Amino acid sequence: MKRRDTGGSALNRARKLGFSFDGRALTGIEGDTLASSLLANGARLVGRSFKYHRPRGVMTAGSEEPNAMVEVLRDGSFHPNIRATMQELHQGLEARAQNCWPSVRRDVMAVNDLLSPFLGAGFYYKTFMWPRTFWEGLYEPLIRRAAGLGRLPQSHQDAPHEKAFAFCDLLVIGSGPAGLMAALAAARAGADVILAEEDRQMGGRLLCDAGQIDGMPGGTWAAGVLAELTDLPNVRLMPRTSVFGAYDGGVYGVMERVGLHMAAPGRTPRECYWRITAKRAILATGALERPIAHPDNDRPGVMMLGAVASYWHRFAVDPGRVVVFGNNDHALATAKALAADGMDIRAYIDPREIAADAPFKTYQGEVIGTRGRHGLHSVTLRHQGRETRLEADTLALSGGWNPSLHLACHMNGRPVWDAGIAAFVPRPDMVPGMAVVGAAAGQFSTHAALMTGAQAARAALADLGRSAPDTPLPQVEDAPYALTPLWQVQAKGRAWLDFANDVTTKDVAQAAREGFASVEHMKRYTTQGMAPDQGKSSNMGALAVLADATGGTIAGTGTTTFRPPFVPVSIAALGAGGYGASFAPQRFTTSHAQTRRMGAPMIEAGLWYRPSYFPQATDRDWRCACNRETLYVRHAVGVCDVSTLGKIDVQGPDAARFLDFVYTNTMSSLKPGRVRYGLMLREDGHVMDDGTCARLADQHFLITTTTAAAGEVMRHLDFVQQAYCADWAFRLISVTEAWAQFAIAGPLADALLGHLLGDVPDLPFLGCTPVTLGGVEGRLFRISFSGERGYELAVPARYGADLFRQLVALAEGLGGGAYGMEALNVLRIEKGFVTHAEIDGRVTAFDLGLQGMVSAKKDCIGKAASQRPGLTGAARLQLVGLRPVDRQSEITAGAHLYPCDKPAKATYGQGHVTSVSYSPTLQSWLGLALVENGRARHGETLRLDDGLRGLRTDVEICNPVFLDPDGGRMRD
Amino acid sequence: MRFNALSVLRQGLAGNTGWRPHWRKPDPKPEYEMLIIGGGGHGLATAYYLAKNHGLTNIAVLEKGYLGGGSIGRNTTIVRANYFLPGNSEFYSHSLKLWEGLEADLNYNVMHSQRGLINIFHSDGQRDAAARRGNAMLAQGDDAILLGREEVREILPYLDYDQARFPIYGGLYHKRGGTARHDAVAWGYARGADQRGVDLIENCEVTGISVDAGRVTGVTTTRGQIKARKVGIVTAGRTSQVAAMAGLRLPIESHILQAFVTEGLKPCLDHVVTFGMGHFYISQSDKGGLVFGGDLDFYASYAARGNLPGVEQVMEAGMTLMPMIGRAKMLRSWGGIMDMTPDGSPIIDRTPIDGLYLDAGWCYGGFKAVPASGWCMAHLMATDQPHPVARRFRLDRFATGDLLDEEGTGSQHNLH
Amino acid sequence: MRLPCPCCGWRDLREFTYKGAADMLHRPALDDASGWDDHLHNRTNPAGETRDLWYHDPCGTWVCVTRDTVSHAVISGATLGEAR
Amino acid sequence: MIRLKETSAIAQLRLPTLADCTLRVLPPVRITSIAPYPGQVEALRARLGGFPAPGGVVTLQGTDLVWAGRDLAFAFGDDLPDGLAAHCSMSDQSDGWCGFALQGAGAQALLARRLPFDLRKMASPGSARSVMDHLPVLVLRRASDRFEIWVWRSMVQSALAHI
Repeated sequence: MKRRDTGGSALNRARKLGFSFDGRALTGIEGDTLASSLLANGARLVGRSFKYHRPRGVMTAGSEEPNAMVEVLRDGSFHPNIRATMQELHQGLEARAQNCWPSVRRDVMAVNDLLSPFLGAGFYYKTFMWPRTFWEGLYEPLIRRAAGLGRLPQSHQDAPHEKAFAFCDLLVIGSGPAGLMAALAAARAGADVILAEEDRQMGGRLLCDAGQIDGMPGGTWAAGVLAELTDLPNVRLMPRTSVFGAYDGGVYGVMERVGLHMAAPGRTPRECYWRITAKRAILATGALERPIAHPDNDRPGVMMLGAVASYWHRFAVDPGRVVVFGNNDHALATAKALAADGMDIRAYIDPREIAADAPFKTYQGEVIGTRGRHGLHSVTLRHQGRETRLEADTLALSGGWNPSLHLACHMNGRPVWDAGIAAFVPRPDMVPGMAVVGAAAGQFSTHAALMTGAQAARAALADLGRSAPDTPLPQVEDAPYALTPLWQVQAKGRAWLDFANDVTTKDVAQAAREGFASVEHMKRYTTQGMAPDQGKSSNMGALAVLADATGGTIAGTGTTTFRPPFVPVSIAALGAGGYGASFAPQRFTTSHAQTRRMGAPMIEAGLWYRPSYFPQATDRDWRCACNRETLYVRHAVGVCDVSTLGKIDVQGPDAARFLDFVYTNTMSSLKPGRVRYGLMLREDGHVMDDGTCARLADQHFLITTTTAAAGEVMRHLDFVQQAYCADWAFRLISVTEAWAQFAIAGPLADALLGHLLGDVPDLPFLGCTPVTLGGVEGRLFRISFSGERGYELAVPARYGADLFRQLVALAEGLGGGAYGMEALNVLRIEKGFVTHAEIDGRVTAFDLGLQGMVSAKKDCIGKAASQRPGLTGAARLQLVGLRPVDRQSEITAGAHLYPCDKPAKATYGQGHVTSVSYSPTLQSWLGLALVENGRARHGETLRLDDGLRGLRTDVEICNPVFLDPDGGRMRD
Repeated sequence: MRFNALSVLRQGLAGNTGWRPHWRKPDPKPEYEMLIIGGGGHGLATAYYLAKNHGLTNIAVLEKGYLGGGSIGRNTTIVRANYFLPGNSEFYSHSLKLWEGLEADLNYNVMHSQRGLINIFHSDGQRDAAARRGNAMLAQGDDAILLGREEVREILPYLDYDQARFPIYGGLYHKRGGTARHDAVAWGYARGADQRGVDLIENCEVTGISVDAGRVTGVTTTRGQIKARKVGIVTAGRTSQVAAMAGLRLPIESHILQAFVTEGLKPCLDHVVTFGMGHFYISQSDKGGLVFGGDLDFYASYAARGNLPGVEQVMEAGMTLMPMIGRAKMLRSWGGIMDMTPDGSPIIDRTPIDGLYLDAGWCYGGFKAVPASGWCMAHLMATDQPHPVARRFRLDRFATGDLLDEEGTGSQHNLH
Repeated sequence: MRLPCPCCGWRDLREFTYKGAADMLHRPALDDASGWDDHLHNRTNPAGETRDLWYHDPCGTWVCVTRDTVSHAVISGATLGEAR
Repeated sequence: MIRLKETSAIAQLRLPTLADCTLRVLPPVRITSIAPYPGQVEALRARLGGFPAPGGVVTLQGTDLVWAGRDLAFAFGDDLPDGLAAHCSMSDQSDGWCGFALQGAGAQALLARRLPFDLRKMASPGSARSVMDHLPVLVLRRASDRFEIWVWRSMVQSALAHI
């Protein structure tokens, strides 16, 4: 193989590019792919096969390539499994062969090929079973090391990827004659058209076909159409773009190679992952040529005829001495055209009878073998009962064409068998809104491609309510296409079907023999079609061989299912935006900057960030900070940002009625200016959330949710409203973002407020009132999540940062300060207040001892289901407090509880610990737990067992309210 | 024919022409003692254990397509026993023990690989939940280790410890967790049941269930009427339709779960890793593909295919947890149909119709359950008593409130 | 998949949150235990046309969507008031 | 007596330089949510002098009424007549939202890449609610080449990263 001196429509011969393959310095030309430049350099051996490590070379010129997968080195790292046929060449490109050691020429794993009689289909299901322990230790690691293809570097740093949306009237997929014609007709009618083409150059087979359109070479015609489309504002041309999936509602998954394959992409994203929503789509993806399963058809130098033509025309690759093995008119015509163009075609072999008017020798016969260790040297054929060996550098196969209808099958549609072309063709409406045209629909002539493309565009325009100007069809001369199916050559030796997964005709026959005779069984048993090319070139052949083995017809044996993606797509692109911090939006409170300045480590709370604790230089560890902050609240005053709690404004004449319906307790009896703790159930009777409900005015309530459940509660309330009380006069709206809210808690809370407000309103416990802070209107609530006398003060969010700063300064002046989530947790555990550690979605009001809050006088969401027998009673896990018998003995959340005289076995389980903390106030570890029949067992001692952390200690069940059970401190 | 290294050697030397079908292809008889509707993993395992444990062999498995073509043929192959609610714990513990002896029992290499499963957690609250789970596993006699962040880093150095939106706090390590070759499980049970005399009837769709005076009497199929005294519905993914033939309306909604596999790669991921915050789980198959998935697509569907928002959610979660997979390429995606129950746990129970039994509602955890499900369903059908480890998988537990809600998300089918 | 919001028109699946079958639009009487069991848990779960409930998060509208669970064809959308 | 300073969530952010369009921060504006009670839309429309249909914007003197969701409009501006409370709920949303203006020949193309709905069909003036990478947004179209993107205050940094 070598480069021709002339030709190569894709090449810019003025620019030579240096690159390397397996450390060998080579030269290519701008416009080359890695595959074309390797072929032009005579490098036929480019990789090793998956299972038998057979030498392999380039077979195709497109994304369907089963063999030529390489690693591409870049920036000190590398990318595995890159198709050499898709990798555009650039200056300095470094690539190397994969799945071989120590080198692609001398690969020690090639020993597998010698063992192949024992490694046939499904061999591993029958052995490697003894002894049992050897599987993970020996057999499996060996299998894993031998399998796989490229290596995945453990790299975190990579070029960025992008994702985007687009909408259009018509998406045309493929830019061959059919696609161009469709795009042109639709674009001239003014429709918004996106034309996507996988290749760098648009034109499809017009780029490598010698046929004429309107009296000019096909490529020239294509260039003219593209020039017109480029100038139209309603057309977006997307070369280097693969449409990889068809999804519901006219949505297509699309991958655009942006910086990928470029020498110096700079800050350009490697790829952009598009979600294109198209009202109509036209699939014009052409057809894929299929190989013929003859013995040793996998040798480097055996290629598809269409690929040989493509490399010849587009990349000026001279394949040397060529033998063509075909079974169809198109193959013969192509061979003649290539010979006329100067290709050294030595012979054409076809099992059919062929007219002997060719400029090369023709044989009616079959190829029955090939030779050449690392690349083809000769081809053995059988004709008229004789065997002949022909020296050759390239064997070009053409077993006919399969319409490239994969995308049409993505919605479970099954194509139909067309005996005329011995291939599956799409049926109408397999994907709603998508028409399939040209070769993808089995219409192989250029005339038919142009015609079906124009027709489909007209139909799409009619659906869109647009009139279509008459776009005359160009004149083309049509070559007939006839073939006699030839799936496998009956001869001695192994004949490959699936090159990428090393599946031979023998494997398929063996699968059938072992009862795996349905297509799906055969595929799964042999792994046929599951390799990186997803059976693009082999599924059809395997189906035919299976039909043969089972004595059935192809149509009766079945079809194959194509699932997304059409070509493999990088996870970095599909997951663009997931890397690093952008996986989920971040929500910051107004006090965030100040909190960070104070050195607080932040923790996630839903999407929010909240301070864990506020460290001081004297703290030995976080516990010191936590204890200190806890004691601020117990002995002085603490300040905490509670803005993350959900806040929902409920207004209207029926607002109270609605709240009575969604809360277990009654809110309509609440007086304006007062606040009540409320419990919401899911309709299935379990606790959904808790919070406070403040009646700001007669028809105006403000309710709070927990931080984590805010979104869920809003959706729930909207549902209840729209489903059950749409005609009630009230409205809900979230005001979470509008307000900054701070807890001010501790015996000196009033003193702090005095400094702040001058005059402290005389607010009873669970009262609320508007306040003015230097002209700013705020709200003051006397509520407490700490059990101390406390307030929550809310101001419009723009004042939050400054208010927090001033509150902290004032608190510090009073011997207190800011407190974080750790101290907040201690404070609430000391009081037995629950959070989502206890409200874990499985607990009921009964379990929490809050059954009294479920009003007997009214219906509410969840009430009916909460009365199921299994949701109440002694067998339920009930909320209790726990204290270690030795107060300084650490206890842990997640530990389980057992009777002291029983082992830690599941059958003896009594419950588990939900939350723990060390209480600096009570000088003891405290825990909250859910314990079977717990409320009746206060005073009992259980064994706490945390086997995971090797901790075991005796604990006493007690009232979950450890501190101030009467509530005097917060009330008085 | 017993499978062993010698038979592989002998057949290899003889050109692999002497292998025989792994199971027969019998025509259905007019009557059997028991029928199993559904030739997936659970149905085949039920038939196998009916024959093996209870000596009942006058049984047929009726499969509308090909054996193992349902969920057993399209899952992410994870095998684990890491449940924490009594009722689930003992069942999955039993299942894992059966897995550990499965190859010897079936004489079929299902490639059960106990490579270890690590569930990553991302907050103190999640650590507490993981501890509760791990302690439940220990109390059940299974294995669990609580790992800190640095210990996770030693085992899984490729996770992103610096930039993840939800930082890694640690992991719960279940060493006996792992994977298995899913198709082989179906084939192994099929071969085992067939060898014991069970008729496995493919391409035989049940079109009606005959009930007379509250008792099941047989079924109508595309291959004729078949009588039987007892019929088991083991058709996860299509349970509602099959049960409707007997007039039953079930606590099941069908949803899609998508899964993905990459192109083959050399060994790079030696465990099963799950990521609670992002609903993401991943392992590497023996062939080298990364097999991974995430949450449901969340809408009721029988289409066995999903949409892009679900795809993106999984890919984004993968990128935030282990960015190295960005360079791998997704090769194939597919969707399975999940029987979602209102508490996320399965049903193995009698139905209100005498002689009609139900094994259903596996949500997206059915694969690992196959051995115990078959074992317990066989016990139920043979003895009319629930097996002790499956006694809480009752059909009436939703009415009574005796729920098994591991996720704590309540009676919304798609949230489990 | 694209779904019809009565306010916003056809929108992408990613803007919606799914709840479940439209059976849930009718609450049984408080003391109808078996009615509640059926309401909360049991589903016809058709393979074919169904009606189910979706929340269009951006605008806050709950939508009752008529669609096909096998083909994923989406037929229509209605507010809950219209759907009841 | 306390004096409270205002802090903007957005003013200090570094805005990216974009091709073919400019991105700038919108000054704070008074935003009042107006949610008509059932059957009150007509009465409200009469009192206000207009009320937006879904996707619509009604410009009154000094105030724009912007459709902002189901049964919901946002009034951008200070001038609202009295006596609305009988017909609707109202809340002050001024501090909950931050706005960016995107203007220029490339504004629509840039925004279209980020939003999962068909921006080609959006009216001008017009309003839409949507999500931008899991982040709720209110998009206003003021002119064919002028858009406003309003996001929750707490998410403004993430929003900017996505634009």
